[in-house]
Order: sequence, then structure tokens, then C-alpha cells
Amino acid sequence: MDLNFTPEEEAFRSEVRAFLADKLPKRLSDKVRAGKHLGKADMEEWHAILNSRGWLASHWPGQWGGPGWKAAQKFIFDHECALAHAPRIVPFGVNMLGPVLIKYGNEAQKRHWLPRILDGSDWWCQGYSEPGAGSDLAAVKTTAVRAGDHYVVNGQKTWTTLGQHANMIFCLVRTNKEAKKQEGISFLLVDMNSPGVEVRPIITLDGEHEVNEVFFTDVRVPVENLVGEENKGWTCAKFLLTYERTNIAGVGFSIAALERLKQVATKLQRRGRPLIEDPAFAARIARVEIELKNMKTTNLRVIAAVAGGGVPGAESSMLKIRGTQIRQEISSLYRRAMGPYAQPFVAEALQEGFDAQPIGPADAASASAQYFNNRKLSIFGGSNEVQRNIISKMILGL
Amino acid sequence: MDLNFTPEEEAFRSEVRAFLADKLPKRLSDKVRAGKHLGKADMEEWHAILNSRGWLASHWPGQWGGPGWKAAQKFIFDHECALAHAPRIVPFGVNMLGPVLIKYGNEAQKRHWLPRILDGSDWWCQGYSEPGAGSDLAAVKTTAVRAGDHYVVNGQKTWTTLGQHANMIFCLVRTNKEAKKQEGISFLLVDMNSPGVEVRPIITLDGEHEVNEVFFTDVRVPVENLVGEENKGWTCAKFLLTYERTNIAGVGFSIAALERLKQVATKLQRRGRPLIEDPAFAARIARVEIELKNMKTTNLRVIAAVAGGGVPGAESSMLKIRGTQIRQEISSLYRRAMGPYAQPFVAEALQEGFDAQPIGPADAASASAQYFNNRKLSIFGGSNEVQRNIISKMILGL
Amino acid sequence: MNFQHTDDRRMLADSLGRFISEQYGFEIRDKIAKSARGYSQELWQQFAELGVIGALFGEQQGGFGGQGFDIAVVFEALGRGLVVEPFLGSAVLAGGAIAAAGNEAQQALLAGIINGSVIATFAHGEPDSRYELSQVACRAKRTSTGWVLDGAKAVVPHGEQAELLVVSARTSGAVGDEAGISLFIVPAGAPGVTRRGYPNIDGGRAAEVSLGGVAVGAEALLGDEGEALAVIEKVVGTGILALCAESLGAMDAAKEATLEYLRTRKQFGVPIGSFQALQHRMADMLLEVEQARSAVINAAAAMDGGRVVRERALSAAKFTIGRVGTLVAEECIQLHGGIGMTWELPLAHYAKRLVMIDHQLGDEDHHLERYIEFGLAA
Amino acid sequence: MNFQHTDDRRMLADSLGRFISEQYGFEIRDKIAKSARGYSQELWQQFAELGVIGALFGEQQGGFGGQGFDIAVVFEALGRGLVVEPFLGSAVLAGGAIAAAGNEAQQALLAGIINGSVIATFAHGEPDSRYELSQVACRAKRTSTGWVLDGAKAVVPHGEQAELLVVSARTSGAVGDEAGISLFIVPAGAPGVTRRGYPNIDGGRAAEVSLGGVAVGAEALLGDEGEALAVIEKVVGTGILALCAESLGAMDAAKEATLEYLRTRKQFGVPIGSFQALQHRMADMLLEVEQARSAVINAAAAMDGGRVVRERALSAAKFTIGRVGTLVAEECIQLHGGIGMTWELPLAHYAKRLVMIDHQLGDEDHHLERYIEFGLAA
Repeated sequence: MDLNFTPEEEAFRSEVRAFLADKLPKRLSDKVRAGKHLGKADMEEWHAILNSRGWLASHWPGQWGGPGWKAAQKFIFDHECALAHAPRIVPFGVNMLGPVLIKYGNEAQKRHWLPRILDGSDWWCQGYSEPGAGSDLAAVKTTAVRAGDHYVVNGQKTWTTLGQHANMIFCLVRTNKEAKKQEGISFLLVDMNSPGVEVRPIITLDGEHEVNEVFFTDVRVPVENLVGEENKGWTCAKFLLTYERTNIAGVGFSIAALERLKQVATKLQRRGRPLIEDPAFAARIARVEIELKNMKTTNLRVIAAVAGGGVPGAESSMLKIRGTQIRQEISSLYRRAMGPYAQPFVAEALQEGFDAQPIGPADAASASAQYFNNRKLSIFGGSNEVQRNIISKMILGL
Repeated sequence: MDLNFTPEEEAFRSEVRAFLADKLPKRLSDKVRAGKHLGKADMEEWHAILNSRGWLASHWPGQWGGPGWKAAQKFIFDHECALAHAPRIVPFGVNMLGPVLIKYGNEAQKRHWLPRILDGSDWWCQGYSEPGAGSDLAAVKTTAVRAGDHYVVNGQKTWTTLGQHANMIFCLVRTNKEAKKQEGISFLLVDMNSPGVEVRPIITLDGEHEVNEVFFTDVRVPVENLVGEENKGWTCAKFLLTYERTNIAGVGFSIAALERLKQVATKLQRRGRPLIEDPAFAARIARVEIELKNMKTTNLRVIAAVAGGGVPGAESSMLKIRGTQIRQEISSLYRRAMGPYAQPFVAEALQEGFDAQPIGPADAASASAQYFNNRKLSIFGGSNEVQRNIISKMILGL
Repeated sequence: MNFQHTDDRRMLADSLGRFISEQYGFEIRDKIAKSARGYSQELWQQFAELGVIGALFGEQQGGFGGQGFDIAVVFEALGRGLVVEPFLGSAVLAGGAIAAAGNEAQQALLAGIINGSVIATFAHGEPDSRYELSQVACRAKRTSTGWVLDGAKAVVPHGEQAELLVVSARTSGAVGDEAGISLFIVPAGAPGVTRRGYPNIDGGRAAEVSLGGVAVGAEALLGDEGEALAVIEKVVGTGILALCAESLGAMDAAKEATLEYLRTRKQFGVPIGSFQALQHRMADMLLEVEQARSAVINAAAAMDGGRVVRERALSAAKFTIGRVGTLVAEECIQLHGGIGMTWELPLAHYAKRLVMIDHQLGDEDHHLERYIEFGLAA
Repeated sequence: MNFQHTDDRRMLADSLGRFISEQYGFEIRDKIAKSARGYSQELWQQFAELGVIGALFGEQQGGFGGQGFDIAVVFEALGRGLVVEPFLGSAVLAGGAIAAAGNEAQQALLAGIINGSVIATFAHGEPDSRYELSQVACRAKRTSTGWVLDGAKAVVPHGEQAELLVVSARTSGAVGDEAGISLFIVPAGAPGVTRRGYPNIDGGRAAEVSLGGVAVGAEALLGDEGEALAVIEKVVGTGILALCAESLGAMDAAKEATLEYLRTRKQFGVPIGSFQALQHRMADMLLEVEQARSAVINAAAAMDGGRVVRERALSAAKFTIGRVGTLVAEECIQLHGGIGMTWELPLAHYAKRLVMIDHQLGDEDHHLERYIEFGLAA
């Protein structure tokens, strides 16, 4: 039993830190730290920096431009990026479609699409969820009907994150209506500039435009954009959903957020002394800090099991549930720390270039908006209720 | 909107208090206050005292010897008895069988059994639960087969509280095996001195003998002991289960227990000052105290609704759930207050006449045993899970 | 013992509820809530004509209510409708302070507040005061003709639109002292008053108010010099009751919307309300809301009691409401899933309001501590 | 990074686990736990022969373990078996103190402790000390030939059966001072030692020990005069780790028994494990137990670290174990229903042990506060 990383892994950590110190633009990390919004160009800039180092697609094999990291290295990389307030990697091309293409795509598809993910030629988004389906992903109603060398796609997708920036979308579509639910689904790549594709914003409760609806009306998609076999798309879908969830707990994000919370609680006062010295507030922080330390070890145990040939499987459901609870609790405490200043919300203060005096403490601007936005963590990506169903079935055998 | 009791009700409260001050033996209230065990004679003594005042069967109509109280009076009476640390009324004859007989019994049964409940000639116990049935009360397997002017009863009942003191048991028995679950059940009164009745103790985790198993082997029961119609016993059973649950929250018990907790927390020290001044412990007490104050009003609201012609129904499920949670939390805090002295357990210290020096604080003797014993509150009488099902169905319509 | 409201209050609640459901639908509310003004002057006038503002004042002040249960009935209905008009700041807090401490001339200001023609507000909280009533750093110095005020006031409700400010300032003592705080009625247009308005995340607006050498006459003093804390506590207490009742109304609406969703929304071929895990969570939520309702009743009933009884009941209620309101907000969003996160769904705005009420006039932790400070008592 | 135990530890755990499941079944355990002695001398000898006691000591002391993970592996297995023998009091606490602070002559006592022939115990807690290590009121006065001890010690594990007592007493300073506490090795038969034994609610026994003018020689002093608090903290820290691991073993057993019950017990015609509300509660319980496992790993790994790192990890673990252990106990009883309340079901005894561990060496609240006092740090 040894909780320390190996000397090689520690050397790797140093390498990552040096890289971040050197290459992560302060302009970007300042925005992330302050909870400001990142624009498309910001995200593209960070992707390009990582790509130039060969570290963008950490889950890909070396042959396709991945760095060939082991699970522990991926954990260290994600962790250090979070601590350094690096922007998140936009996952749809790199972490989702990439691995599916590598496993199920044909040679031509791999050669065409993979390099374009790395160099930023394409911005991918995800066409999984549909209105009325929710956690029941296999309830796909969007249809693709074969017509010669094209499919004609009709239907609607929703909760399409950052779809407003995307030029490509990978979709689950129904190619056989007769078949049972999960059969008859295919995995299709659609050019969003095709006639008949329409993107409409969904504004979330914090006033943010992050997710979208995507409508397809007689959209023609070349048959070569089918990944894997027709009617076997559920295989790709499942693979994508269970692939590489070792970072699902977001421990690094939580550690960074907790650090920020503690800084703020040291600055803010209650009854003339720092909030962090208030017994009730200190107890709240201590509880979540202890939970987070436990979570970090739970996460590493899962990673070690994977490295030892085990399968994360339903364990990732545990990481998802408790990891999102911890992140939500930290942003809840951050909001709570602001006292009456949690209520004011100047949306422009989260945009780059806003240089007016902040309302209340400088750190208050994003507090409530982030708290509300983070409610999504326990809903999207398989709600925590669905995760409990999975644990119950897979681990407990109930 | 007026949270005060009427002058008449307040006068009634004074009357109850005067009665308790005058008639409740200190020997009994001391035992109750200290969490000591009450023997059969103790309970009989208290019943006799109440009966001599006409206050034993508070739910019965005047014609059968009840005091004819309204819901608010019953609440006040139960409340004051709890605050005065009076023994609880043993409910099986008075509160359960009595009302069933009054509603469904024939004239002969009423005349014979009701006075015997009041004067203590009979000690009743309840034969509802069976092994393997749990919350599914209608899964009755004990059979009663008609043979001339007798039924022959075979089967087993369990969780029979204080059955070791009883000479009579009221039972749900299956008189028709062909019928669907809830049909074919009858309500039968069985003399426990009949040949073929055997009572075996169940020892609970606190070492206590409070509940029993009761076995029936070819027990002959005269047909005149059938209450209501044959195969219609479920009607009696349901009536008994929903009857008069306005005291189900046990607010009076909780107030008395909270008072005892606060006294103890004032005496015990932590780091050189009273435990009740410790911020974390004070917060725990305050939380449950606030919850209890809210509960008291919730309870009174239900009573007022009943008085106004409403039906408590599923509302009593809410009272049951939160009422038992509060009682459990108070006994949990009481145990917690004892610190290391929660562990010692001298069973004899809970018996009358124990006069050795207590281990640790005088109030420690029953702390953990009561905490463990109180786990039953959320299980028996319809588990809190069953209550949530009821709320979901009846109030929420889910 | 009687848990029915009087006929008058029931009629008021009914007509207010009807008015809101007819005139204050979600789209209208959304437009008002994010408008530059932060409330609708037109609807405010209509509320006044309905008598809703008057119900918050006693007969002596020209109203026809003003008791705990009047406040509760009105705010519960306002909470159900997510109303953003300045009931709290103008009527309960500023109006309440004038009613409690004003001399005859000052009481005359109430007519305009009650008929809706004047918006007032309560400028008490400060950037560093958090929820502590005595943490007043703003200073008032006596001059030959009156007073000069200097200081900063934080998150003043509708502070930009108000014409009258009731300002707390220290006339003696140090920050945190209970004695030495006074109240002043300051016209918003007085030289030296600067206001920076902004939207709130839950709709409506507030402002940072800065007072730089603001000169007012001797007649601006509201109540006795240095003795304002008791008035502030009383007025804030009424505000706490109002917020608790508002939260209760919002909880009921959120709970009902969620129940309706569980009954109609299908997944895996069945209504999601048929899943037992969700049923049990709804049952627990219902129970919590009923407990919160009892807390509001307890607080309203205690408004006429002595200080300790009243403040303890208010802190118990605000603690309960803070805890349960946040729970209801989070559970209702979670049970809705993604759709619960969207601006277009009224539920999301109920959730925001429910959580933000915990940030007004003292949160869960503040009131639990305050409850303990007033002495535990069963 | 490696979460596998060494081969030696795994072999030890396996053989201990096998021994317990073969020789320490529930009926035997129940008989031992409520016996007049409170443990089985015969089984204690067998545990010693298996090397289980030796595994708790380092090679210098004649053992072959003694590191954090040795303690964890052994106590996890003991927790699974609900073993009541005096591992904690005799080996970890008393033996640990002698190992940490003893001179050569005193270290020689360890052989008997390790081979099981001598039972020692740790008499540190006092009637008013609760969980505070420095609340020592018991006094030791220097005499011409040694020391005289006066005071009372509370809930001393197996205090009635032990032959050797390691007693803390104040040689200077006032109750609560960190300095001035010393340790003494006192033979249980020394004149002036009186012991009142009693059963514990979770099985086994403890005793109140009173010291009335107990004269011991100068050689009884264990470690430096007045400097014992650091030793006590270290030894109690090892005890905390042991209790945490024991709790984890008991949680696993309780959880498995409950899962098995949910799979087999039928109600309304189906296994109760098919009810989603219960499934979700089991899923949450599983998650909590895995987090508790991580807390134990963190604590075991921190045993060799500096004081702050070690104590913070220990308090984090004991807090976690206290919270989760009680939760698991209460949920497992509830999910079993009535049968979970009965003495005949092993589960009920696991539940009692889980809850009582929170009362040994500091509960949830104590350790949360201690964690904060050692400084919050991510």
C-alpha cells in the first residue's frame, strides 16, 4: 500500500507544472479563476497550445497523435490543469468522438477526421439527448432514411453544449423503426452547415447561453459519414458513455474551487473576524474538505484498479455522484460566503474587458450564477439518480 | 388564526395538571423520567388510577365509559401526561381493541369485553404481524378453520408487544384460503390460556424483553369471539390502523425528552464549560428544538382539521415520520452527550430498587439502550418507508 | 385554537391571488423582473388600489392590517406569484420604520407609501455588515441646522428608484455597539447621495448607496437619537416574517409544478412519478414544506409577544425557511432534470428566489446562532 | 501508487479472517461478549499464537509489524468478526505507550503482552475528561521512594482483568494544561487500586478505576516526567486508526448482511431489494462506506508523517467513521425492519459496535473541531 506517486509520475507532474507555468496564458487562467466566461477563441487558443505540445488528446493512442499516457498520468495532468486554472478541454471532439472513431471508424474516417479534431479545423458537438428522452438515451426519435448515397435526417436534439460554436455534430439517429429500442440506432456525423440544420439557443437559469436545441429538417448526410455499421450505433454510444470516466469526479476542479473558497472566507468578515474562523462556517468547510480528501483517494483507488487491469464500470457512478455533490457543495458555500452580496448579478462582470468597480467583493460577481449553473452537474451526463440505478444493478446486484 | 387554546381548553389543561400532581405516584414518574423499566404492576397501577377518574379510555364514547373528549382535549391530556413523565397507557385494549369492538362488535361482546378492559380484568395484546410479512399486514397465514361452534387456529404471530403479560390476544386470521389477499381474513379474540398457545420472548438488541412470538397449535376459539363478519376482518384491521393517530407524533414525549437532554447538557462539561454552551452541541439541540416546535404546530393543525370535520388520513403519515425522526434524534443526542459513558451498560440499573452508585453520570444508565430501543419507532406501526408510500399515493397522487 | 384566517384576510388573499394569476403571469413577470426599472409602476399602483400595501399597515397609519398574519397572508401570495414590486423595501421596512418611530409630520409620509405614489426604501445594510444589525459604520454628525451623513449602504432594495431613503447611521459609539445608532429620512435627491443600481439574480433590482457629506435638517431624525436599534430589530423582524411567508408561497408553487411534472413526464415508458425513489423524495419534501408552514405560523403568531419570544420564533422560522427553501429549490430542479435548468421554465425562477431569500436579512447559520443566543427553550 | 497490501499483510489478514470465521462464529462471540470476564483467555492465546498481537508491534519490540497498515489490516479483520478481546487496550494503547516511551526494563514487559500471557490496559480517560487528552486531574506526588497516585480513571477497557495499568497522572500544572502530565506503570494489585467492572452495551467489559494513595516506585515512571502528552497523543492516534479500521470491517459486514437480506427477503410478493427507494439508499450507503475506506487508507498512510499531517488525517478519518458508522448502523437496522432490532441477529451487534466506536477516543464533533484546530488545508 503506497499512496505516493512513483518518482516517474512525480517527474511527469513537474513537467506538466513547468509547461503550465510557461504556456498557460495568464489572461486565460485569470478568467477561469474569476469564474468569467470563456469565448470560442479562448478555448481554441488553449487547444492549440496543448496540441502543439502533443497533449491535447490524452486518451488517444500514440499512432493517432495521443501522448500514450497511463491512467495515473491522465489523472495528474487533469489535476494540475485544474489547479492552474487552465480552461477545460472541450470534450466533444477530443474525448468523445475521437475514441469512437479510433475504435469503430473506418480508415478513411480516422485519417480525415482525427487530425481535424487536433488542429481545430472542426468544432464538434454532441447529438445524443432528445426532448422527452432525458436519461433514457435509447429513446431516439430522430430518423435517418437512406436515399441513395445519402441519409435524410429529420428530428431534434437538445442540451447540445456549445453547439453554437460547432460546425459538426455526431448524432444518434434511428435507421430502423421496426427494431427494438436500442437496435435500429446508427451513429452519424452531420455537417452543421448543411441546409436544414438549425441551432436555437437554450438560456439557462443563470442567463447563460451554453446549451442549444438542434433541429434537422430533411438534412442530407453522405453515407460515408456513418460510423460503424448501420443499426449498430448503440454500441458506439455505450462505448462513448463509459469511456474514460476516471476524471469524472473532477477532484482537481474541486481542490481549486475549495482553495478559492478558503481565500475568500479569509478575506470576508463576520462579526469583526474572518469568516473562516466562524465555527459554523469553518465546520462547513472542514466537512467538504474531508469529503474531498476521501474522494481523491477513492478516485486514485479506481485508477489503480484500472491500471491493474480492472474495469471502472459502475465505480465511475460512485465517483460521479459524490464528485458532483462535492463540487455543488463548494459552490454552495461560496455563494453562502457572500452574504447579502450573493443577490446582485451584473452579467457583464463575467465578460472579458469589464473593468467597472465590482459590486461588493471582487469575488462575488460569479458566485450565485456558478452555484445555479452547477446544478447541472448532478443532471447532465447521466443524472445521479441514473447512477444510483447503475450502482444498484451492477455493484449491489439488486 | 389563533394558536392559543380556548379558555375552556386551558381550564381542562389545569384540571389535568392538578390531577397529575395529585394522583401520579412519584415512584412511577421517577422511573419514567430516568428511563427505568416499568413492570406489569406499574402499568396496571396507572391504568387503575386513570380509570377511577374516568380518563383511561379517552377515545371511547361516554356511553361505554369514555370521557367524551374532543381532539384538542386528547392532545392536551397526552401532552400533559408526557410532560409529567406519566407511564404510557398500554394501548392494545384501550386504544386499539376498544374502538374496534365499539364499532364492529355485537352487543354481547361490547358488554362483556369493554368493562374488562377498563377495570384491568384483561390484558390484551396484538396479533397482527406474522414472520415474513413485515409491513405487508394482509399477508396473513395464520388459519382459523370452523369446526362446529369453534374455530381451530394454527399459525404464528410476532412482534407481540408485552404479550408476556397478556391473557387475551386479538388476531387477524385467515378463514378463507381461496379468497384474494385481503378478503378471507377474520378478526378473532383468543384466550391465551387456551391449550396450544405458546409465547416465546424476542430479546431486542438492547437486551430487553418487550416483544414476543406467539404460536398457535390447534387452538380452539369459540365462534362468539369472532368480531364483525367472517372474512371481513380486514375492515376492522384497517379501522384499527387508521384510528386516532393524532398523537402519533409523540410531541409531548419529545418535549419531555428534550427537557431531560438540556438538563443533562447543562450538567455535563466539555473543555471546562457546560456541554450546552459548546457551539456544535448547542446547534444540534437548537436544530431539533426548532423542528419540534414546528412539529407541534403541524400536529395541532392536523387536530384542528379533524375538529373541523377533516380526516387526518395520510397527514398522520407525516406526523409519524417526522415525529419518530425527532424522537430518535433526541435520544441520539442524549447518547452523544454521555461521551465515553455511553458505552457502559448495567442492565440492573434500569430495574426498580437498584441503588448502587451509577457508572458515570446518573443519567447515563439508559442513554444508549434507549437510543437503540428507539430505532423501533421508525419500523413498527407501519415503517417510515410505508408511510412515504402512503403520502405519495394519498396526498401527492403519484 | 384556530388555523383559519379571518374572513377579511381570506378575501384579501383571494383577490390578491386572483389579480396575480390574471395580471402577473410568468411572461409579464419575466419582463418586469429584468426591466431597467426592476418593477412595474403601473402594477404597483394597481396593487395599492387593491389594498395590498394598506394591508401591511395598521389603522393608525391609514392601513387596515399590519399584524403578523396580515403580513404573512400578503407575502405568501406574493411569493406564489414571484412578485418583484417593492413591498419589502418600501412598505415593510421603510414604511414600517416610519410607522414605528415617526412623529406626526413623518407619519404623514405613509399616505404616499400606502397609495403607491411614493417609493421608499430601507438603507441599513453595509458592505461589511453581513447580517448583523448593529454593524453600522455610516456616521451622522450633528450640525447647527441638522445632520451630515457619511457612509455606504449595501444591496438596498430598489435603491435606485426610491424617492425616500430611511438610513441608519451612527451618532455615537463604535461599529458593533448596540447603542448610538439613529435613523434618518433622507430624500434620494439630496446632494451627496449617489446610487449605483444593478439587477439581482432572482429578478428586480437593488443598489449600492453612497452618502458623501449629505446634509439633512434636524427634522430628518426618525425616532430617538441613538436608540434606533430596537426599531430596526422590530422592522427587520417584520421583514423576516414577510420573507418567510414569501418563501412558503414560492415553495408551494415549486412543489406543485414538480408534482405536475412527475405525473405527466414519461421516461422509460412510464410517468417518472411512478419511480419509488422519486416518490419518497417528494414525500420528504412535502413534509419539509408543511414544517416550514408551521414555522411561519409560529412566527406570525409571535409578532405581538415579548422580544425574546418574538425574536426566537422569527429566527426559528428564518432558519427553517432558509434550510427548506434551498432544499426545495435544489430538489425541484433535480427532479425536473435539464428542463429545470432553463430560463423559460418558471420553476427555475422560483428556485432562484427561494435560494436568494436565504441571503436576505440573515441566513440559516446566522439565525441558528441567533436562536441559540436568545436562549434554548422547549 | 499502489493500493495492494504487501504479501505479508495479506497473508496475515487471510489467516486471521479464516481463524475468525472458523473459531469466532456469532454464537461463540455472543457468549464471550457477555461473559463475566468479557473476553476469552483461550482465544486470546490463540490470537497471540497466530501472531496477531505481534503484528501490532515493531521488530524492535519483538513484533513484526506496527506500522499504520499493519494496524489497519488487523483491526479491519477484528471488526468483521466483532472480536471483543483486548487488542485495543492491552496491545495498541498500553503496549503502544510502553513501546513508545519505555526504558529497557519496561520494554521487557512487552514480551508478555505480545505472547498473550499478560493483559495490560490504558487508564487515561477520567470521569470529566470526555475526549480531551490534556484533561488529566489524577495526581502523582513524588515521594522519597517514588510516587503516590490519587485520582479516578473512567471506562478503562478490560480494566478489571488487566494485570498492568498504564496510568496518566499530573505531576505538575492544572487540569487542561498540556505540560505536566506523566505516565506510570501500575500493577493492578497495588494497594489503593480499586476497580469496578461492568459490561459494555456493545459487548466486552470496561471498568472504573480508582487510585487512592497508590504508592509506586521511581521505576514506575514511563517516559519523561511531565512530557507524556506527546506520547499519549501518538498512542491514542494509533488507537484511533485501529478503531477506524475496526469500524470499516464492521461496516462491510453489516452492509453485506443487509444486501443479502434485501435480495432474499420478500414482501408484497417481491424481494424488497427490488424497491427503488431502498436501492438508492443502499447505493448511497455503499458510496459512504467506500469514502470511509479511503479515509482509513489516508490515516494509515499518514502515521509516519509529521504531527500536523498525521493528526489531521486521523481526525478526518475518525470524523468520517463516526458519521458513516452511525449512518450504516441506523440504515442497516431500518432496512432489515423489526428483525434488525433482535439480539439473535448478528447485524444488531454490528450496529451497536458501529455506534459505540463513535464514543471511543473522540466522536464526530470532537474530531471535526480538532481537524479545524490543526488548520484547514486542501
